[in-house]
Amino acid sequence: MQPKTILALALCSIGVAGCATRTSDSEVEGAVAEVIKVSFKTRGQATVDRLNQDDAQALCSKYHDRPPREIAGKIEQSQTATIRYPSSGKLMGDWREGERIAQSGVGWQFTDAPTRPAGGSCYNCHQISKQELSFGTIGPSLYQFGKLRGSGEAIQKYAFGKIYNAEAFSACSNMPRFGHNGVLTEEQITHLVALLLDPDSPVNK
Amino acid sequence: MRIHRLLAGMLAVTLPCFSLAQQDTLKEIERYRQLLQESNPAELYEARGAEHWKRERGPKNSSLERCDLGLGPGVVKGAYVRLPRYFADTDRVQDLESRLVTCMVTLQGFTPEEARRSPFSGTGTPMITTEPFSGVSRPSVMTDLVAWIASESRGMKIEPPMSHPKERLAYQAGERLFYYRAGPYDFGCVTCHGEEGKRIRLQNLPKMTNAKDAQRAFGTWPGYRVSEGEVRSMQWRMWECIRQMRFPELEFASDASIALITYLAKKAEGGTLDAPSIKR
Amino acid sequence: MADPMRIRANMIGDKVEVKVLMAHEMETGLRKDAQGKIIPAHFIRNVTVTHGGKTVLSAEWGTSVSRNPFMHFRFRGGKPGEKVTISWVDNRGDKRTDEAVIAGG
Amino acid sequence: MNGKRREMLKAGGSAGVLALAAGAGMIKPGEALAQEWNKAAFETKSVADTVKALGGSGSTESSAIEISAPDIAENGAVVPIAVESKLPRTQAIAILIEKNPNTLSAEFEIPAGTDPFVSTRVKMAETSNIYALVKADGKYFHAMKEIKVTIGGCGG
Repeated sequence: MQPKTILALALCSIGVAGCATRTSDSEVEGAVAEVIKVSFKTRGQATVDRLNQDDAQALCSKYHDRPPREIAGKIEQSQTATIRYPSSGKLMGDWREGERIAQSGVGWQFTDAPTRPAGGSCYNCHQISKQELSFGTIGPSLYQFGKLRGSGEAIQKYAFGKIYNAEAFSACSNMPRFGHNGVLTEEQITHLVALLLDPDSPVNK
Repeated sequence: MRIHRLLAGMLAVTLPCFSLAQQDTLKEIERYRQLLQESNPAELYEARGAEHWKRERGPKNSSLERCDLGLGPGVVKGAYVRLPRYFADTDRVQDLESRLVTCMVTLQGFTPEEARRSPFSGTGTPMITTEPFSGVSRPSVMTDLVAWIASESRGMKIEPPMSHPKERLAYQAGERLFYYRAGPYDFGCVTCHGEEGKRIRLQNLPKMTNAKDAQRAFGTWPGYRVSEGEVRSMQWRMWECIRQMRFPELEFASDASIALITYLAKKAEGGTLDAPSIKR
Repeated sequence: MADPMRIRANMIGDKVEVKVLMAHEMETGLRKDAQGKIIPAHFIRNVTVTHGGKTVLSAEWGTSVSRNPFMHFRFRGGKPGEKVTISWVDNRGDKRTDEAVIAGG
Repeated sequence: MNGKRREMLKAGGSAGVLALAAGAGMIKPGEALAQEWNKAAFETKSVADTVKALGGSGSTESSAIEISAPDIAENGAVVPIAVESKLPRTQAIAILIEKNPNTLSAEFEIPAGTDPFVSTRVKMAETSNIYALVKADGKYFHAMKEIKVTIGGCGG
């Protein structure tokens, strides 16, 4: 059988003249949904249902990550409600563990073992410790994060919440909602908080 | 080697030099990239690809020399920079690789499954990323053909046609897919390719809606990736980005892949093809 | 059988500059495949370059020469139109010999 | 640097004789040296051991050896390295990578008439010192350079 040919569907049913104009949004919408349905397949842990969007994902896609203020506000509100702080009240873990998590970009790919804990992929996008020269710049530099802000409870809470669900603070942020989506455990997040805030962490040297 | 590399990553054995400024790092990386340009193993693939084009293969024991890549049967020169495009015989928008699948089916008598079986060459790769495709010494006829066919458009302007409604629809679908965020990491193509001058680790990220970036990015695929010791194609680039986005697997030569490539080709319009290139 | 090498030999002043690319996987023997099995080492061990019956370079390689190896060197005594012959042999005894004509400067 | 080859050259009297043998069809090019591969040297795990295995008792640092390579390699699978020796009567150039599983990467014999220069590409497992070891007039000299290998990509 020939490869599935959704783009080959007779979308020009309204005739050649009609096709000279831009296809309507709803037609494109329908075509995209079909294209997605036939173009992806479950592999390992990466099942096709991952392509189903939640409300935040759908809104961000719709507005190309720049939602109007009112919608951004709604997203931030709904995402804030998702954050679960540790019941123990302990927000700071071990910065050494945090550094290991920050370095690792594995997890959740169909090539990754599902049993292996995910990394935080932090260096992919942020400068963190100064020793690591290979860092990305999609996110802001976090070097001296704690040195500039202290390590009190308020900032601990902010850092935990931001890693747990970045969209609570900034709708359509590029940063994955690590806690909300279950990518990182509560404990892993506390280690990352320590990496950022612990005065002994290389981040604050 | 891979074990060592992974260990290095996991144990955070970072670069021991504290004094080297970021600027020097980037300058040296640039120098590294310059040094790579001296010689490109993609040439070896191009030579094989040219042979595959002429070789009689398949149940029909026929070559691909009558394959129509959009400029008429057998015309290879300049074909790559005018893809993806609409083909009347399949009533479908096709990129190079999906078109080659069609030719392998119609001219050589392969089944589509056979034609798509080994989309990407896979020999020992130091990265875990392409292991699903690897086995030892498993060159891919498809990859070799892509390397050669692209080389026959080297130096030419990227000019994807956009006159057929289905070409425009593919573009629009590609645009939607580019902004489509999903999965456990909330990623979309736009997450990494929506802003100018950004990097993942030390790798520069093209902003795909910026013509200059898109031209450079699109114009340097296919490329020999030194990290994998293989030539990789645009189809592979899509497949691999999608994998890293934590999406399910993007099927080779699927409509989504073609839509994305159509979108990117259009964004890169007017750029010059400088491929097969050599990259990290 | 191994693929042909890509050899470029050009006169630069009174020297012949040789650049060669070889198609070889240069497998280290340290890596594992997707099933966790060790991929056996497979690499070029000896390279010999001759011109006019005389060896102008010979090399012994280990597994850490990069995949699809590249080598660049220069020698005296060659003229345009003459041939440079390059041979390699790998650890399994596979071999390949190719030649190139020296191009003018 | 290779013991066997040295003996063969000695027995033949000159490189020319070996080439003559090849020309006369006694040995085909490529086969002539096929069996000669210094296994012991390629199995060494340190710079000092490699020098020994190649036939030296030690080596002296020399500023007459120039290593041309990037300070940082974006990927360790391909690190371009060129070595040029200004030492008189350079006979061989070897590339050693201190922290690789096996130290010796490549060894090139440089006959008279060939520039004491070679450029190639090597794999580096991690950030390491690399050594260019040169045999000149029967003695061993070296130069050293550190090359950093960066972590790249986003899924690893």
